[in-house]
Amino acid sequence: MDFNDTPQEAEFRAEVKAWLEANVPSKEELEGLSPIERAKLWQKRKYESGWACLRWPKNYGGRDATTIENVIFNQEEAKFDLEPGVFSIGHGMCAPTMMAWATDEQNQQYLPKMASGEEIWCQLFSEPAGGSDLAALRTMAVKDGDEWVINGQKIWTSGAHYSDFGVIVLRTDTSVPKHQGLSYFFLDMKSPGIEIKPIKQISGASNFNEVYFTDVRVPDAQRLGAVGQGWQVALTTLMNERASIGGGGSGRGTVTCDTLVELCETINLDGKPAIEDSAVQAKLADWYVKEAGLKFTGYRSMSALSRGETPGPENSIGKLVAAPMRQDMAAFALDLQEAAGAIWDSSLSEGGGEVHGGYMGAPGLRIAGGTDEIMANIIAERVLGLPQDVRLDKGIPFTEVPTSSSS
Amino acid sequence: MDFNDTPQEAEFRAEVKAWLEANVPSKEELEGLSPIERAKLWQKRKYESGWACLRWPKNYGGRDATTIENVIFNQEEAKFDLEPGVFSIGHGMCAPTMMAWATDEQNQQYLPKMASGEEIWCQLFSEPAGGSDLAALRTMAVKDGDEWVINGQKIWTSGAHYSDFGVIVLRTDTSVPKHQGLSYFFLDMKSPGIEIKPIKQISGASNFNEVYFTDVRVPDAQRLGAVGQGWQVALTTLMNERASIGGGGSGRGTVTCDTLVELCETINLDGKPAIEDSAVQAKLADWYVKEAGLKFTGYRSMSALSRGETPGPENSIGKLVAAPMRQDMAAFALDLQEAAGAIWDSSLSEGGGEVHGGYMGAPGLRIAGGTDEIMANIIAERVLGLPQDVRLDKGIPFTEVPTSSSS
Amino acid sequence: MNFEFSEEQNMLREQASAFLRDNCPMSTVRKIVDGDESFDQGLWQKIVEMGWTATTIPEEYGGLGLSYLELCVIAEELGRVVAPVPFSSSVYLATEALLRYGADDVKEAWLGKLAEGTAIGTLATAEQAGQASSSGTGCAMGANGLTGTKIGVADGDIASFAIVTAADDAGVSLYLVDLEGSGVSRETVKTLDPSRSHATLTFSDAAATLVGEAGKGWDAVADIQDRAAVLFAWEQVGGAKTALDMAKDYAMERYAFGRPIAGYQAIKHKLANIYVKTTLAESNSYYGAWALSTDAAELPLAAATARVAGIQAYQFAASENIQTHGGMGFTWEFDCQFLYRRARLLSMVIGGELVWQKKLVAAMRTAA
Amino acid sequence: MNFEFSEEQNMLREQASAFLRDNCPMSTVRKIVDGDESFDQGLWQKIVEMGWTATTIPEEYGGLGLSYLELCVIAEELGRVVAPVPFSSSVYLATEALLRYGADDVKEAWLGKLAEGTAIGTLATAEQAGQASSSGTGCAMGANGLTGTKIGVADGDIASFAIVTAADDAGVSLYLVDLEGSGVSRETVKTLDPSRSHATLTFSDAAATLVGEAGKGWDAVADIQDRAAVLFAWEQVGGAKTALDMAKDYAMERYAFGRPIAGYQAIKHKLANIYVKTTLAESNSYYGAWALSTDAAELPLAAATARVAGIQAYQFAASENIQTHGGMGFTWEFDCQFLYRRARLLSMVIGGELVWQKKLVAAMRTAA
Repeated sequence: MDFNDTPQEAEFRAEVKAWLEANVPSKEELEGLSPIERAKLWQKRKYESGWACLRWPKNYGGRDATTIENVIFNQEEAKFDLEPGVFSIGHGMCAPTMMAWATDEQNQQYLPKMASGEEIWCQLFSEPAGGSDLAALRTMAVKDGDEWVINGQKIWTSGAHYSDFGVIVLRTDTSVPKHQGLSYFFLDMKSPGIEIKPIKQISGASNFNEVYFTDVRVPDAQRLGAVGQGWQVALTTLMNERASIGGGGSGRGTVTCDTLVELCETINLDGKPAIEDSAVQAKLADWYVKEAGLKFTGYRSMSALSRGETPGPENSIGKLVAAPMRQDMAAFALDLQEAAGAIWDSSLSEGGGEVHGGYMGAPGLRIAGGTDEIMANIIAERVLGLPQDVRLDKGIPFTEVPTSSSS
Repeated sequence: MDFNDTPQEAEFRAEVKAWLEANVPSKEELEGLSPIERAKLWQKRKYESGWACLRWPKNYGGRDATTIENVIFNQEEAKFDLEPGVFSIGHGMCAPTMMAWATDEQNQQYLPKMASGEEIWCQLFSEPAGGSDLAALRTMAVKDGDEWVINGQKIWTSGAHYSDFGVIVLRTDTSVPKHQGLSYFFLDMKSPGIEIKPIKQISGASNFNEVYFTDVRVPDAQRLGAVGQGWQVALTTLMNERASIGGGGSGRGTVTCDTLVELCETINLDGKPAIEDSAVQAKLADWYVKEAGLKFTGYRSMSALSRGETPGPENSIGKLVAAPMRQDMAAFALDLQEAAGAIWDSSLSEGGGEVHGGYMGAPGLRIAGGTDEIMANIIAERVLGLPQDVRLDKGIPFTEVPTSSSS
Repeated sequence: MNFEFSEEQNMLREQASAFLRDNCPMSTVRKIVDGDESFDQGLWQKIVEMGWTATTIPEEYGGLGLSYLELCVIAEELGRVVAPVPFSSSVYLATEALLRYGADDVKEAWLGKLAEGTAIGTLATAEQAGQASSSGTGCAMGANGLTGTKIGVADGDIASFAIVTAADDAGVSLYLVDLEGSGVSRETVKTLDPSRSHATLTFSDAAATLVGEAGKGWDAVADIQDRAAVLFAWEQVGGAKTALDMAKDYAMERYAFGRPIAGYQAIKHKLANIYVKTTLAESNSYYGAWALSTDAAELPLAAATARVAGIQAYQFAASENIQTHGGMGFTWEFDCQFLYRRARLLSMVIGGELVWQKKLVAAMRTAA
Repeated sequence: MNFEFSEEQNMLREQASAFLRDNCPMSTVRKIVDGDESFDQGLWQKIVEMGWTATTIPEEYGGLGLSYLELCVIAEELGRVVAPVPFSSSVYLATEALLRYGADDVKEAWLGKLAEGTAIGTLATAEQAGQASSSGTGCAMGANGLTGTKIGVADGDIASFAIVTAADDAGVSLYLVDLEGSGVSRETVKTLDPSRSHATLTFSDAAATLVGEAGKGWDAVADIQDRAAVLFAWEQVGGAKTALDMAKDYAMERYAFGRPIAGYQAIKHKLANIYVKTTLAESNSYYGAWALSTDAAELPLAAATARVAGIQAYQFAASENIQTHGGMGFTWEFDCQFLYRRARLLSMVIGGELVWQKKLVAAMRTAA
């Protein structure tokens, strides 16, 4: 048992390191560029040297690399302070779906441009009526000649405003049970009739959009899978989403044990640094146990990866454990500050108000990408093999499924 | 707002106090008597002076007293160290059911003997297959002339071995949905064909029995309610059970905040009394908040009582809050003892092993009389008015309800 | 046993809740959160006219001389609607400080104005992030007046005066500083809960009047905060009840897989837990109300119990209300955020859960 | 990244689990709990023959000289079956004490016997309820030997020797006492987990040999317990997995309202939580295993993390396994009780959750 790479992995990591050090853009290069422009510049550079989308086939712009090689590249890349990926949805979810369901011609046409960062893709699944019950979506597509006409609304679409293409699930038949009446397309986000409105979150950020469709036309040729087969196609996308969902907000702007320890070393409680207080220690220890437990669970799946195994739904625990924990940690960090905790100002707040941001961002962590309750269901059903919840909408035509207390 | 009795209540309390002080049996009187004999002696004395079953009509052996008067009597009686009631099920659950459903003759015949303690009653509802799904009971009663013949098994019957009579719900029709095929009887516990086996709990105690029925005959005249109406009759009994369930193990042998504070004042942690440790204080405070919260919730319902209102399902929170708390408190009290906590011996253990008993008894508190999960459902459904769980057995003949993965 | 509010008090509750339903819908809170106003002046004016600011001030000083039970009733209703007004600073803290420790002339000078709302008061103890009472006091009373800085002062930007902890020869004492006087500068700061305004107060040789016994400043603060804890607890109970109502209504309306999400045990039991925590907090707040209104010796224990329960209930209810709402819950467009922000603010003011858990046990041990 | 057990270690696991399935079903535990035997001698003999007691003892002393990873594998499997044997006392504590601190002659005298199971050892530190390491030590080493009393000594009634903390001129030191020698009396006591025997040891001028540096007794105990914490954590992980399996199987078989109770979210999410806590404990125990097997500087942090996680996972899993079983769960007839008792015992031995939470933060701060 060790934390070391195999010889091949070590060699590959060295190669990656060397290339990154030589090619990661300098502050000067990025000077004056917008976040999107920075991301595109870096993606293009990776693409030109064959370091984009490592897992993909070479002819689609990838490298035919192994999963573990991909992980190693991501680890090393993460050590540089680069723009978080505006490409992650396209590369992580749209592309695998295209590879599984699109024609080789289509993949030849679209994937290289996705790999090079020339074109950005987004995902249009969720709807106001949907939520955890994704397949209850209502946005309609009606066949008209060799095109489909889309009307309705999608929500929670990240990057819709800067995306060139999107994958979308639409209802093409309301007379059959909900899963059977769906079809799956990819479309041009610049098509006439698409209107995009950002959603403001309680944290103040706007990471998502509402997308309205009014008589938007998409060619039938851009349908993936058969008519009515949309749910199966969507599952391909969703499986890849689960895989790409991280440790549940271990990313920027979340409160970690390090943040907390730092705060507790400086802040006063009973005339001593808070960290010397036994009750503070008990809380810190519990959170560290979870944080470390998730880290080492990750190491274990990575070891499985390096043996060529594919990680299962076990990864769902990351989000289920981390998201509520981040919320508790932020609330606790604020409590320790007493009256001064009310101040939320990067220049005045202790630690620049990071924990304030963590507190206001935590509810999103617990909901986006699957609520705590859905994650617990996933573990219960897919890991432990327990029965699904009773679904009263099974086998009923979509139009007859109750959708509100009034119906 | 005050904690005082109204003038009438105060007067009544004084009368009660005086009578109790004059009549509670002395140690000498009880010398050499079994617990049952002691309980019967005391009950008979109360009965003879009109202090038994205060809420009941005088002609059934009661006092026609108000609810608050009953509460006051119980409060004062509780101040004396008397045997915990072997009569509580008969008086609290069987009698109200009899009054609601039996004939006046039957009540004249049985209730006074119940009030005087001459006869003890028990309740026979639960079955191995039943559990939280009480109405799924399978013990059959088949009509034979003007009698019914009972075959099957009941479980969790308190006091079956010393009871003279019992109330029982039986399946009299398997061809209809489960709630419709039940009938309710009271029967002589000394009838031939009844076999009683005590159940040993993990705490070592045996507070419950299994009761086996082999061709036990009960007269049709002892049926309460119509054939097939058994569930409605049972609800009368159950409503009274909820009312009589206390704070969820605030009784003997459970760990209270006082127990814990006492322990923490004496036991050492980091070279100081444990109670000076901040983490210990945080736990004690949380438990005190719950204990006090339940106490004052009780005061509020008592105030409602004294205004003549009847308390609702809010009381379910007592058990839901207290039972898991007692378990945590006991575990914590044992943790503080470290290696010595392994010793469970009344003469050797810290505090006589009370917390050991509390730890082993707690699982029962969380389950008996409604599991944590059932109590949460009761609050959600009856207090907050949320929908019932989906029941796949609704409207299906009892014989067709799935009862195991094999079926 | 008469452990409940009187008919008169329940009537006051009905008036208050009807008044606030009309005058403080969530849109009022949103207006303050989105805008630049420090508080809702119109609402505040009406509250003053209702006489709520005068509740516990004796008639001799122009108050109503009502009991603290009435004030608890008002606090719960204000908590329910997340009212964007300086009520807690001015009534629970400043008014209490003067009632308990003000010399006659100070009372004469200020209580009447507080009662009629022409003055707003606040309490200022914090100088940095952390536990104020044990952090040392930089503010000092010198020959020419009071000098130093206080941060995170609720309503400091709009208050007429502040009760300030400051070091002097006797140790740390309480001083009343007229914030409209010279030597005072104040700056409004951005806050986690913009429905309640906060400011940094900087004093340089500001005129200040001693309040209470010199050198006993922190004892007085502890006493004032014990009393305020009960009133804040009632605001927290009110807020938790609103969160429960919102979550329940949404869960009944919102359908998934052909039935309301309120029918799934994950949601049912979540709401049951909110109900349980809120009920425990409410019952403990009854005890606090009784102790406060009767000046009972149990007040420190009752206050700590009510406060810890109130903090836990409101924080849990506000968080799980968002969770019950799912995606919409964390959008700016929905009102869940106001409860979530206020729950946190009420937890931080006068010290948080841990500090009060310790006070609770200390009080238990004294009582025992 | 190779953060997992080797193929050989996984083979050992399969052997161990097959062996214990055959030789230690729950009926074996029940036999010891219901009977008067202190432990299952037959099972113990077989375990010795499997060489498990010799795992980490160097070959020069008659051991197998395997790594601690092998011992972790064995610990998890023993934990799974709630084995009623003195393995933890003799191997995790006594053997470790000698390996770390025994002088050559002491090692010569005892390690061989420990390896071949002709000797059983234990560690005795407690003299009253409470934290032993800060409670003062009544046992004292005098001119004529060691005198005093130790309580709650696991396997004290069957052990051949005990490593004992005793006061001497240098402070508190560790001494090895031959329990079969003179001046030693022992009394078996009733315990919360009768599948593991405990005793009171009384010494009067018992012959005792110094183990480790004089006056450094508690440092040595802390070091030994850090190492044992990892091994206990693996037992706890094993126990938690058994509890999860039992709860899952019962919930799938048990029907209510026409469907398995495993289909109700209250049960689904309960089992999911057991799985989550157990997985976190297991992953943290991997880290502990790595640190233990490599004598890493991180051992104190890794050990505390594994122990806190192990305590929490097993206690939760064992309690909620009973809860999932409903009424039958708290009957003597069912096996749930054995896990519930063992979970508690493993939490109390070498100090509980709170003590290790503090050690964890202390280690974090040293590491930082």
